[in-house]
Amino acid sequence: MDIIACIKRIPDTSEADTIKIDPSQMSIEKGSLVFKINDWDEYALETAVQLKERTGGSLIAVTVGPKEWDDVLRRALAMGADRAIRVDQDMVAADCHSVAIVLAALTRSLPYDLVLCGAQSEDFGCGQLGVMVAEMLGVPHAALVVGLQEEEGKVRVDRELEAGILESYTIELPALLTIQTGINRPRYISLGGIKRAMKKELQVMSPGELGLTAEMLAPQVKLERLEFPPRGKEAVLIPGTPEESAEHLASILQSAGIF
Amino acid sequence: MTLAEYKYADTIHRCFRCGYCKFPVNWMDVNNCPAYARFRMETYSCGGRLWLTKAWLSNEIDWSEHLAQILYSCTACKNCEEKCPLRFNVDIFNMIQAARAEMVERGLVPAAVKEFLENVQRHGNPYGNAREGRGEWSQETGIEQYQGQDYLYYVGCVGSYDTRAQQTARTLGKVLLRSGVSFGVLGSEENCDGNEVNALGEETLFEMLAEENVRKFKDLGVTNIVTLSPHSYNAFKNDYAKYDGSFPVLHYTQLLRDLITDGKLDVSGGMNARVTYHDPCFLGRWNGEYDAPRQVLSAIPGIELVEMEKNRESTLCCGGGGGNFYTDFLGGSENSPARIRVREAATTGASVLAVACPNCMTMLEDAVKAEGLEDKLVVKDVSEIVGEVCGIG
Amino acid sequence: MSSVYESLVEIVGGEHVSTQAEELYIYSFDLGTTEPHRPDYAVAPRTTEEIQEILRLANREKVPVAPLGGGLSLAGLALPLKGGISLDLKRMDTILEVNEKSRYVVVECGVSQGQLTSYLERHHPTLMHSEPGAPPMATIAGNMAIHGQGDLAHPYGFNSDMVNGLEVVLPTGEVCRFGSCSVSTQWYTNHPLPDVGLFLGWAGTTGIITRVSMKLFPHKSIVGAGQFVVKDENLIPEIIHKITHTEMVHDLVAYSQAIPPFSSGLHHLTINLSADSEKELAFKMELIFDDTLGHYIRSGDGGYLGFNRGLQRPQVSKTSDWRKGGGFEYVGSIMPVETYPDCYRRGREISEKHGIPYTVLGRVIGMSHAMMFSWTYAFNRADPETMDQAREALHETDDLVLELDGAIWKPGTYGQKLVMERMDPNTLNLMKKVKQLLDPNGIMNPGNWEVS
Amino acid sequence: MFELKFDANICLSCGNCDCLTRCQYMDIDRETAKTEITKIASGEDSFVLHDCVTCYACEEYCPMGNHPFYLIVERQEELDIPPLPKPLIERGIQTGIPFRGEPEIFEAKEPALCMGVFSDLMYLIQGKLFDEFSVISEDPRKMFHYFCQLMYLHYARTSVIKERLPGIIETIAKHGAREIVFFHDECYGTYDSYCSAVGIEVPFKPVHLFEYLYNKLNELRDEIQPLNMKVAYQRPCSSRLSPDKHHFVRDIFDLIGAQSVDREYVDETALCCGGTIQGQRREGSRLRSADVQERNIEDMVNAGTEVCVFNCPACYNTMAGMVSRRGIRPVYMSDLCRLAIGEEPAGWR
Repeated sequence: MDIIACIKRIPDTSEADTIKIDPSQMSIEKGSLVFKINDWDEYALETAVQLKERTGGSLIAVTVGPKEWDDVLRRALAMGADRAIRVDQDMVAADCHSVAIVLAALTRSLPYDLVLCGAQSEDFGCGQLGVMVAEMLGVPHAALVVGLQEEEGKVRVDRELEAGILESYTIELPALLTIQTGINRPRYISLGGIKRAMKKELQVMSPGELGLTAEMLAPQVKLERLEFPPRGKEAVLIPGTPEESAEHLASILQSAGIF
Repeated sequence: MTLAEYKYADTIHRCFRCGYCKFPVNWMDVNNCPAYARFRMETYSCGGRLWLTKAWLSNEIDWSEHLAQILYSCTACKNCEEKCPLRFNVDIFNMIQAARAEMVERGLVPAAVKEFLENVQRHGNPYGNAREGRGEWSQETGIEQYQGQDYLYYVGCVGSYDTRAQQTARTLGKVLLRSGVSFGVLGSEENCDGNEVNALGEETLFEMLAEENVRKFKDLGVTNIVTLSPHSYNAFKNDYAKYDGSFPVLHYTQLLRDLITDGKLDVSGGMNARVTYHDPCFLGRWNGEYDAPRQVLSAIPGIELVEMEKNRESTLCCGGGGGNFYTDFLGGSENSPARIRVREAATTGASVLAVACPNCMTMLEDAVKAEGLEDKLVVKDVSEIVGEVCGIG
Repeated sequence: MSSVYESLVEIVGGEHVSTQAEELYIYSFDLGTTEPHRPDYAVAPRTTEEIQEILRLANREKVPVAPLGGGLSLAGLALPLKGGISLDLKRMDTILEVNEKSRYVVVECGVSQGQLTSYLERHHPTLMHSEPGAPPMATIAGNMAIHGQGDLAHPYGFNSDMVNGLEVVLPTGEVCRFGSCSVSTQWYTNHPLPDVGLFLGWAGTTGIITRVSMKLFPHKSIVGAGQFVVKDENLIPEIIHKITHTEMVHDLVAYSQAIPPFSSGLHHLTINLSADSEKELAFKMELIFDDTLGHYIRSGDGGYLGFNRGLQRPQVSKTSDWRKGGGFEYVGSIMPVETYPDCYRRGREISEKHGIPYTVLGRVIGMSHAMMFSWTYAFNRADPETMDQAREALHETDDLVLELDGAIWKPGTYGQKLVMERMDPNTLNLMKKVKQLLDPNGIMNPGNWEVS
Repeated sequence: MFELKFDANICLSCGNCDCLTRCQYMDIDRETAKTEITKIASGEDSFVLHDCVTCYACEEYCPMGNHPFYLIVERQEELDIPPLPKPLIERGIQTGIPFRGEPEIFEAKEPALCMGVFSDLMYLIQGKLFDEFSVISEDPRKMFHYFCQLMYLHYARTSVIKERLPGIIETIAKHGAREIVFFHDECYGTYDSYCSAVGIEVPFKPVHLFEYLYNKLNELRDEIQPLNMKVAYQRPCSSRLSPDKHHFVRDIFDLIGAQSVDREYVDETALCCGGTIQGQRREGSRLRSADVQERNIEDMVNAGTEVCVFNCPACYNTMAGMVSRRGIRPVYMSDLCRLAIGEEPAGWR
């Protein structure tokens, strides 16, 4: 099965208080941040790698971004992608539509049975990109996939609904799936693996090579400014022994009508 | 990798599983392998791990999360190497480490190990905390940035970020200031020493950290290093030479001993306490230093140093080595090694459990709470005891 | 199956039951040449009550149970030959009582030999128990279940002769106590009540020993070993006879082995002595090495190699690494002392035939009442051919034991079959009845001592 | 085959016959001595051949360098008068058979040190005194390839020595060092004294450990802290083969500030450790050995000895426990020297 996995590079925001908004209020300060593959995309990649390991075929990792973004493609190569392509275009943050246009154009130029995207991104969290790409490609899709089993010419997928209910589909290929976290456990990418992946092909293309013009990529979303959400009320620390604090907490919850 | 390509293919089958590795030196129980003490299934004994490694590499069993946890439950305490009478004993931990390296290469590590290693890759520490916060522990202490002083005081990840261990790092810094030692720290420029990364089998990441650290130390003109953590001490002392970094390195207990002997550190103020001392594996079994911390404690008037039955070569590991202070495969039970250890400490009648390692500090202090021994036993670092004697808070 | 698993979890807690591939793999091996036998469950109970529950469950569901101590019998006796539960008893490791004046100790079944040796040394230095030559991980109860012997075998006999009382869980789940503990709170004797001891030497096929009271003996302040060497194996029985006549010796062992070369073709006698004073030691040494053995020295047939103070207890063995290969297995036998020369000669032939450096040893039990003679075959675990060689040699040695009119000690299934073929049919029939009575569903360590 | 260079005429013209008259284990007057040594030289039986405890001392006592001890053991073998019971002899001879593969021959740089058959004692050659050495025979599995064989003098088996020694010399020589310090003075005695006595060629120059230690300590003189301990030296039988080097014991003690105690059994009158005597075939050997040990240690105690200094591992094994039970610390010479330069001896108990 030929697979394309779309990935995005995002800042590692595990320690929230290190995020600072720069004076322009149009971006965060990136100087001291470290970046990584978007969490959901890593699950999508792992899904793709496992599928490839089971069925053979090719796996191409793709992304749209400036040169620094090569590092996430290297990691994808280390995870098991055969090759990687970056479309060299610094997209306006949050403009999923333009990114979808680029990815759709790129995908059309490649062999594929299945396109896998993360269900959403950790930074802007739009959750739309995969679905838009599917529509543009005119292929069926399923979003928030938590289970996947390949069959002849199709895949059986499980989708997560509210309250833990699963929905199962069989989808004809080619198709696009957006992958939910928890579908698998993305493997660890060793530094040795990344070093070895330096030998694999990492191709850079311009939007022009895909027949895309600046007008076609004109942003449809405009970022006005970034700001932190207003702080909530102070948190309350409940002192005492575990028994005492449990009792206190119960009374607070009770008086709030929670139980 | 197959067994044939495995570095220890010629030796790993030589383990008979006689079980010597489970005992301390005096044979008093079979609980001196921390993982075996915790689970009491043969799989978790040293021999179990070796047999499973061989079985995995020769395709008798498949990789599983459980297998990985069994391999990563080893704390690198080297009790097995101390007890095993056979010639290959010097390589027992290496055999585990090499199997882990294979898991790392295949990406097949438990989630907690993955997190640990990714955090070090990205942030230079296992916690995933920001690099720029690494030096915050030393604010308002008067401790200087390193710029060619006699000693580089290397703190390590735990001392830099763990709230409790930060206190230790500060106290030691102040003790060194009081003794007139010329030293500096790297602050936010410090990076992980890689000792645990190495133990977890991420060889390339370790290599990168070692090379970067060596380069940095050389650029700064570092001549002597003193470490807070025995783990850092071990990496610098034994592993960095391979990366062209042979720096004279002391564990801080060795420096404090020398300072006391030379009359530069006055501990005559004394302290009235019954103290028992827990040997950190990376100072004791890995580097044979059992005396320096005891000499420091014995030099303090009023301290009655009592030994636990398992001491020196027989020490039961706190359970935090080999990354387990973070990955915690041995936690969650009254048989967690740290809890067994503090119960043993309590039976000595000591009111202070002295440690010389920030990992032991965090593990044992948590265990004291879990055992409800707070009224009887306080965990203090040797440097903190010295600090107290000198009136340094 | 899964309901058995859930019940087991309920009995011992989730952490002490496993059906995962790793535990099932590890518990399918012992350390000798026996082919692996995979259990369905690995279970590690902590109390007698838990064991009762487990056996009730197993009896109800007809699930085999193979009790496991240190796992060092080497002959496959603790392997789940027919699947079922591998019952690891090593969590039952409390030393319950030492009575100094009456010289006994009560232990739970998982207490290891090393643990007890260490405990006595630290807390009761004037007492010792008869410690087997097995690695210290071997358990007290496991040793009882196979009629083990230790380093006090010469004066006091088999370890199973030192039992002062037993607590046993029957295959149907009832707990029985034998000896004084069945009528009093004390565990000081196994007699004089009617003898219903059906558990010693049964290798766990009639029930699970959960507690043992065992005799302890004086431990003198000076201990050590003298060495005496002879060339002619025919002299060994008479030398043993003379030494035992002095009644001065703790442990008396004769051995010969091809490697290291110094011992090849020679017979070393290790003669353990103890004394509470230099005077006592000098007296014993003179009595043994000058008065008793002087004749052999002067004739040039025997040599005194010296006396070393201090004994390594527990003993540390490197036997498993002789072929740099992680393994050995031996045939042990209980033999008349006078068969030593034949045992040596014939055993050496078997070893040489299979290309294995020979190793033989005879330990005197009682005042020469018998000896435990063993033939050890080292193998390389990484080389299946050497394991086959060892296995063949072991079987030939089992045959040899019976040919020499001996009894195989702790035989594996091959040896058990040989023994049962020879056994008095009425005895065999009684064994069968006993087994049927105690274990109607045949769940206890099946595959062992199965009378057809 | 190699012939012992022994000249009976020298004995005939010898005035004192010190070889036998000074023997500490046989009471022999001058006349008897001359008769018996002449008998031995001419291949006749003599009580000396039966009563000799093989202490080596007559090699030193002979003022003419005529090798009376080597002669005695050759005759014991020829006349089948084994000093030990046969099983002990067979055991001893088998002990020296290498059985764990061939040694690894590497180019030894100078200075080289050979552990001989004591590779297990590598811990004794640590620290500044030894750090320059290229060490031959450091692997205990291969040590019998470096075994000087001279132990078989005690077994009256010079035939074994002569048969095996050339091969051993070849192995050592393959390492290419011209000068080799020998850890044990029995090796030194072999290559210095025995080989020349029987005409075995030695292509390297043996150096006595104590001579080396003395010179090295002189280099490190500034670091020596006088020990101020009262020491007694347990002189091994093998040192009788190199009496010209024995003065280094005193020299070293002087250098490191150790005081030799004033005792009866010292230097030429030193007593054997008893290790060999106890197993001998003669009536009462075990008790005789115990008596020698008792007199020896009693003498040390009476002289106020604090530390008993050893050279030979066999003496150490036999006597270390005995002296320590009498309150005397046993220590190897190398460890004592290390202590003197502020190092912590590895075997210091």
